[in-house]
Amino acid sequence: MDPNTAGWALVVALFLPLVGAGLLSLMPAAMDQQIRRAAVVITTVAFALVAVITASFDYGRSGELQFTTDVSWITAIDARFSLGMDGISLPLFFLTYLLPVLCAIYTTKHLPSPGKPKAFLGLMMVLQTGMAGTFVAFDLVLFFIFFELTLVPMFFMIGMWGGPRRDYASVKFFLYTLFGSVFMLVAFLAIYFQAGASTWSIMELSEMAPFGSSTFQTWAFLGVFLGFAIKVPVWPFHTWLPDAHTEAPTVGSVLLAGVLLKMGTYGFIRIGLPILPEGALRFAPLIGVLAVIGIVYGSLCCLAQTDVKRLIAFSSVGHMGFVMLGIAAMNEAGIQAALFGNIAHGIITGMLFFLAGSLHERYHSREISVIGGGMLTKIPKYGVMFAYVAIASLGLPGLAGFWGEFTAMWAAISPGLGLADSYQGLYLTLVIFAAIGTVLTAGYFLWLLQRVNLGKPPERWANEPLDDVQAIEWVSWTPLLILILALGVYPRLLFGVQNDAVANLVSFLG
Amino acid sequence: MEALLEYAYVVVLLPLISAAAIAAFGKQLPWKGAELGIAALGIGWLMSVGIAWQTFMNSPMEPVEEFFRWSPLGGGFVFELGMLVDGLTAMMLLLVTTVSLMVHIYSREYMKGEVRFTYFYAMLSLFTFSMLVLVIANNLLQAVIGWELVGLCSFLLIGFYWEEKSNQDAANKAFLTTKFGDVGLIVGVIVLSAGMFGLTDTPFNIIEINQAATDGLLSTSTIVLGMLLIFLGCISKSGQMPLHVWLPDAMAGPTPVSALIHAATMVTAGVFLLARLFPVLAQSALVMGVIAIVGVITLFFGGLLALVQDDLKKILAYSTISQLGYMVAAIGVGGYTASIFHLFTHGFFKALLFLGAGSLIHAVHSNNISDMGGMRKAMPHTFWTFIIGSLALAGFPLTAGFFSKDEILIAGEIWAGGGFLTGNLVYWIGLAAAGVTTFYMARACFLVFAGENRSHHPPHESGKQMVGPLMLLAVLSVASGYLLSPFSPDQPNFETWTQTPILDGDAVYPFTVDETVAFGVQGDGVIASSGSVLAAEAGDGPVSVLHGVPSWHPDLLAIVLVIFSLAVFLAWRFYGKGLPEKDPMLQMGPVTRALVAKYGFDDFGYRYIVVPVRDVLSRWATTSSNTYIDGAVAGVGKATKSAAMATYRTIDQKVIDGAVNGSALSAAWWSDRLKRIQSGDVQRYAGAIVAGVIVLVLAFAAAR
Amino acid sequence: MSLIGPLLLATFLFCVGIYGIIARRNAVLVLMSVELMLNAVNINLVAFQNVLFPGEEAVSGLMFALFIIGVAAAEVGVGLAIVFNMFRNRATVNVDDVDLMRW
Amino acid sequence: MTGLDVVFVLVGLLTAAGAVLTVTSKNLVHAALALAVTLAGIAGVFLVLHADFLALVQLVVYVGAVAVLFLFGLMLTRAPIGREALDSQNRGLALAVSGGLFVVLSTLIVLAFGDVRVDAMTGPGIDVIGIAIFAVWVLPFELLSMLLLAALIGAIVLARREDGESGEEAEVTRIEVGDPPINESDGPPAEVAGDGQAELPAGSGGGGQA
Repeated sequence: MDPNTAGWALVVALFLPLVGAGLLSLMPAAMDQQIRRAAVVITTVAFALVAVITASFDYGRSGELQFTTDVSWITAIDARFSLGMDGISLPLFFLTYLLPVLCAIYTTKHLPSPGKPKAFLGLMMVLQTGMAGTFVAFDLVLFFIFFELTLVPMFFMIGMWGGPRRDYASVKFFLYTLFGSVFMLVAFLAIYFQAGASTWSIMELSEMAPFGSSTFQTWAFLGVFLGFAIKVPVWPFHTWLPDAHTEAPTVGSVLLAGVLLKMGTYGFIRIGLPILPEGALRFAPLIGVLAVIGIVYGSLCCLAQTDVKRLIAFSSVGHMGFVMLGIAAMNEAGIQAALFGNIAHGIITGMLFFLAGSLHERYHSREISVIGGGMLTKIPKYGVMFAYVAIASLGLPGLAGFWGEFTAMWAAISPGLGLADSYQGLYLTLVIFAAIGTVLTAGYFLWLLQRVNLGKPPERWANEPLDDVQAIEWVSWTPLLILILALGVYPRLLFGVQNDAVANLVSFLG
Repeated sequence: MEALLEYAYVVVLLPLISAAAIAAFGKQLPWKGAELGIAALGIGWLMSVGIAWQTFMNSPMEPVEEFFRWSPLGGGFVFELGMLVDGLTAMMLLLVTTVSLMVHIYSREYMKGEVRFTYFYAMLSLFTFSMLVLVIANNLLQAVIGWELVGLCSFLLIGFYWEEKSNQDAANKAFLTTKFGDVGLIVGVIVLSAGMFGLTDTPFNIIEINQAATDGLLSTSTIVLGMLLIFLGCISKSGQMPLHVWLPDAMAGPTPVSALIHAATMVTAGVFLLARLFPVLAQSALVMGVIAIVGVITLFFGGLLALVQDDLKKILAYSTISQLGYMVAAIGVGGYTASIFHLFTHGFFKALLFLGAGSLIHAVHSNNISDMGGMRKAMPHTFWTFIIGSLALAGFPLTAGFFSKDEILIAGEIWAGGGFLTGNLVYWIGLAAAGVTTFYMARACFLVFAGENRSHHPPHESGKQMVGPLMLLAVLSVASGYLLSPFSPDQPNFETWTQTPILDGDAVYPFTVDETVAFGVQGDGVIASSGSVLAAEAGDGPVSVLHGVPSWHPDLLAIVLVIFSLAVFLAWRFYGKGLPEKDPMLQMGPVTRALVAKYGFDDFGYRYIVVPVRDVLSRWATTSSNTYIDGAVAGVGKATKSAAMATYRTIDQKVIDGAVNGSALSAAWWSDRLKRIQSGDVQRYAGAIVAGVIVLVLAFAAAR
Repeated sequence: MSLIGPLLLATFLFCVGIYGIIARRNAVLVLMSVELMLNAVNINLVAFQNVLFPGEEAVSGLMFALFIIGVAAAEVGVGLAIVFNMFRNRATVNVDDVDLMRW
Repeated sequence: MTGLDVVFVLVGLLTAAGAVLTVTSKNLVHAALALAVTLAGIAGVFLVLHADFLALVQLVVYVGAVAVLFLFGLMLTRAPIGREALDSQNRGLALAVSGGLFVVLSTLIVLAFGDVRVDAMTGPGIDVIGIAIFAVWVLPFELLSMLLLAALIGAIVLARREDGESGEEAEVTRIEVGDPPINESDGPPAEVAGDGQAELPAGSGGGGQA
């Protein structure tokens, strides 16, 4: 497959899940098992195609767009159907196709009430198309459509298959993120008209930048910032996240943490920075401060949690803080760190949510005090797995979590674009507090492990037959476990792929 | 042989392979995986010996550096994965593999029958791998990686008996305390590497950083800030005051672990890193002053704590803290060679002591010296080896500890001669602490080996697999000192072995009197810039951290002997006849009462020297350690928890979330009122439309 | 003759139509009022045809008026049908009884 | 003040009076007749403005067809007669906005076009109009025919009774204002009953099924 001409492959891969969702909807609802298996097949086929795309991607030119499609679409407003993929998009795109396969496999055995696998898996595939499209759309209108397309399936996933407070959580999720999107859309329109009302192309706009007055840059970036910051979420816009995560079904949480949040940071990197460099520069210190508050604050909140899943959700706030710190550094290393942190968090936290879901199925509760410890004795394989992922999440070197965190701090010590001259002290302070955040992170994860993993199992569970890791769980989790280690040991897997693309992107910043 | 240096990384990889292999199929093997660990470490040890020999015989030699450009990090910078083999690395490789091999062999008998025997061996190998990653690193980022992995392994091993809450707490405490120090380390490394931007595309490379520092390419603020932060990491990892609190608690792990991690290798990581970056920190008098003062405080007060312990392992733990204080203090007074020489010898004799202690504990099933006694007859091998280790630790002449500790004191003396007060501090407090060390070791030895057997188990000598390592380590505890002794002044010796070319330049200690006066570490007078006293004292060439051919120092020898005898004598006085009814160490009456209670000439020294030290200072040290410093750590933990609770409950749930809900509610309120406009009466709508038209028409007309 | 004569007449009819739409309850009367307004517009169009294209071939004003008459016829047809339907379903033709669109 | 002006004023006054009567009459039929007068008056205005063809169309379509249609509409809806029955409570509002609009518009018109004259000329002949319709405006013209067809069909569909539906039944099933929406769970049985009645002659089998 020639990456220069095979734009069709990307289009096919992108809409395959959507078509798959349509096919699923044609199957009679009574064929419960067949539906679940069909979903596995469809997602696997899509993943296989993406794997072929990944394999044939020209890594020597990862800074340029490949697999491009660019056809006229809505001529009245100059919107084009413009797809493409570079080193920044590729890893996220890959992840977007890997996780649904695992989720589909997981769903063959585990599906919360009220069942209905047809609707559930169909929604998941629609969601997949939305997420994947966000990462390969190179037209602002198209980007926005894919970006918003994800809201609806996720809303229904939480609202129908969620926990006891699902109505509240789903509505909050939907409204909160939609609220941000409105400002983002306004900012997109402002960008379009300010740039001469002739193109929505992200690449052309990036090359045109900076345009418009300083006031325009500030306000436009504010709009973009609100849209993406709520999605990420940046402190103090994070309150939807714990609720959504806590109530969402396991698969929903995995996809939410694994891919959906990444759309926010991807948007910052792909749109916010190159198109509005002056606005971004003005906001960078603020983003940095909010990021670090998020790190420390998220960790503090984690310490206070009693629900495992909610704790993991809050840990996302802290981890995404590191990603945002990388963006706030406004240099190549920072963006590399942000992208690495993105993927690493997606894999690790996605895995943690899988584990939390299984925890609930075994103990019928996620309260730490109810579980009461002793998992290492009671279900040793599961306990080891839990410890492994938790330790990866706290940023141990050699596992994926480390590189995003360390590189973000490293990049922030000498921020780019002249920030180093005016904000040197601020950024040093940020780095120190971020580092203290890592201690707090270690603190709450170790405390969590101590309370659920170590010690002796309490009496109520001692004689209860609890399954250790089941076969289906092995199948759906092993790829993630391997990725955690592989990325930690060999960070070039990501850094190398992204390097040229990030350099290219930073060149737009001036 | 030359090629061996190129393959030094194999030494690092072997334990990793064995750890993975043990974890994968160790349980199916006849020795439950132990043989894999022992084999891997055995090969690694042989290679290390070869490497050490190679580097030693060719010393001083250029370092061998090899690396992969492992990953780009953005901005054109590269993370290397590589190895830097010079004398210092070779020395550490030798030390780590030796002790680790001994521990591997020893543990097979010691841990026999443990439920998680295989897991234990996997962790031991993994730990060894981590430490070797740190040791062989050619760049600071790789060192950080090794450093953190070491911390994790230590967490896993301290919490080995994780059914008990106290062990879990100890493991968490160790990990978190050292992790706190890691904040300093990581930020420090970041600061240093930021100073390298623009000079190189490999900003973490240790050789390049050292070179840049000595060439004056790094700004003073970078050096001071970076090194002080890195030193914070060393404080926590190497058990310096006030972050030493985790180390005694870490004795909750199995005894071989204590030997490997908390005595011989892991805790020396901090000192090792300081030695690695010595050319950088030597650029600033402030940094050196801080290091020296922290070291002095630790070596003295850490040692005092050991006086009142009943747990044998805790005595050894506190002695470790004290000895690490010596090493750190030596770095702070320019005693590069002295520091790592002590690190080297201390590794052997402290491992010996811990393994000996393990042998005793194995026999009597208790950690407490009050439960032992009379072990000399029952366990002759353990007895002799333990005594040799104790003598080395106490710095008895002609043992390894004597040569290395004296090097430190002489380094202090030379530094003092350069006009720095810290030199005097190290010299005198170091001497005093040596007395304390001698005393508590003598106390332990007497209580354990002399007198009647107080244990509830009939003691028995340990098996060959435990005694063998003890013997070998005992030999090394004596022999390793002769690498740098006046008996063998010829080169090569330890000094040339660990010397790096960069240390031989003129650029070390560029600071002048003015600067040092400003930092308040200047004593009376003499400069240390480009001439001088250092050179004069050392008796050779340019200013250098090295002081040349080792020589006898009769004055020091005399003092050391006196202190040693005095301390042993005192210990014998108290404990020579077995456990006293009331252990004087535990009778902490006021000084006056102690004065009255003692008679005779011997009591004079006891009254005016021992009592204040033992009854006041040591208690104060113990209390401050346990109540204040420990309490502060706990308090910070509690405060954090309550702050977390408070933050979550008030700010997050009420203020921030409240604002979100509030906006929704206000929208609902307004809509409830505004909806009444929608009367459903179409005609009213039409009227409203026309009214709007009128307004618009007027507006447009007005605009014209 | 003066242009403002037809224009004022058109305006008057238009406003009377508006009055009828708002003030009348009977749906048929409302429709009648709509017719008044449409016719007012036609007067305007014809008047301006005379001003803008006097004696020319262009007949845009007339054409528009013609089309409006056609559309108005269609509108009356459909509108009355709707009124019948409403009458059949609710037994009333009063527009203020039909307020399903209220909150 | 030409003769044409005089004619225009007379015709205009007639038209205006008819219009006022249309919206104020208490009798529905009177209102419809007044509308017819108004529309005829407008035809006269067209004549004065030299739009002969349009005047004819106005007479044929409006006075001939639309006005009659309205009369039919009034008959079929059995509308009550009287001021209260014909006028809503919005008379004040109606007067205010229509009066206001008239004042504003007429002021503006006088200000803008006060001095424009429409001088005597002949309007375009029928031949010109014919050519215009079938050469220049043919597409809109055809579309208009489509529209009329659609309106025809739409009017038939809307006005036609459902099969088996009688006026009395319609009154029973109509939705009262403010009624709660029909409960979903009650929906299916009601439908079944309705279907049954549709298939069978009223009164014969419907009772048995219900």
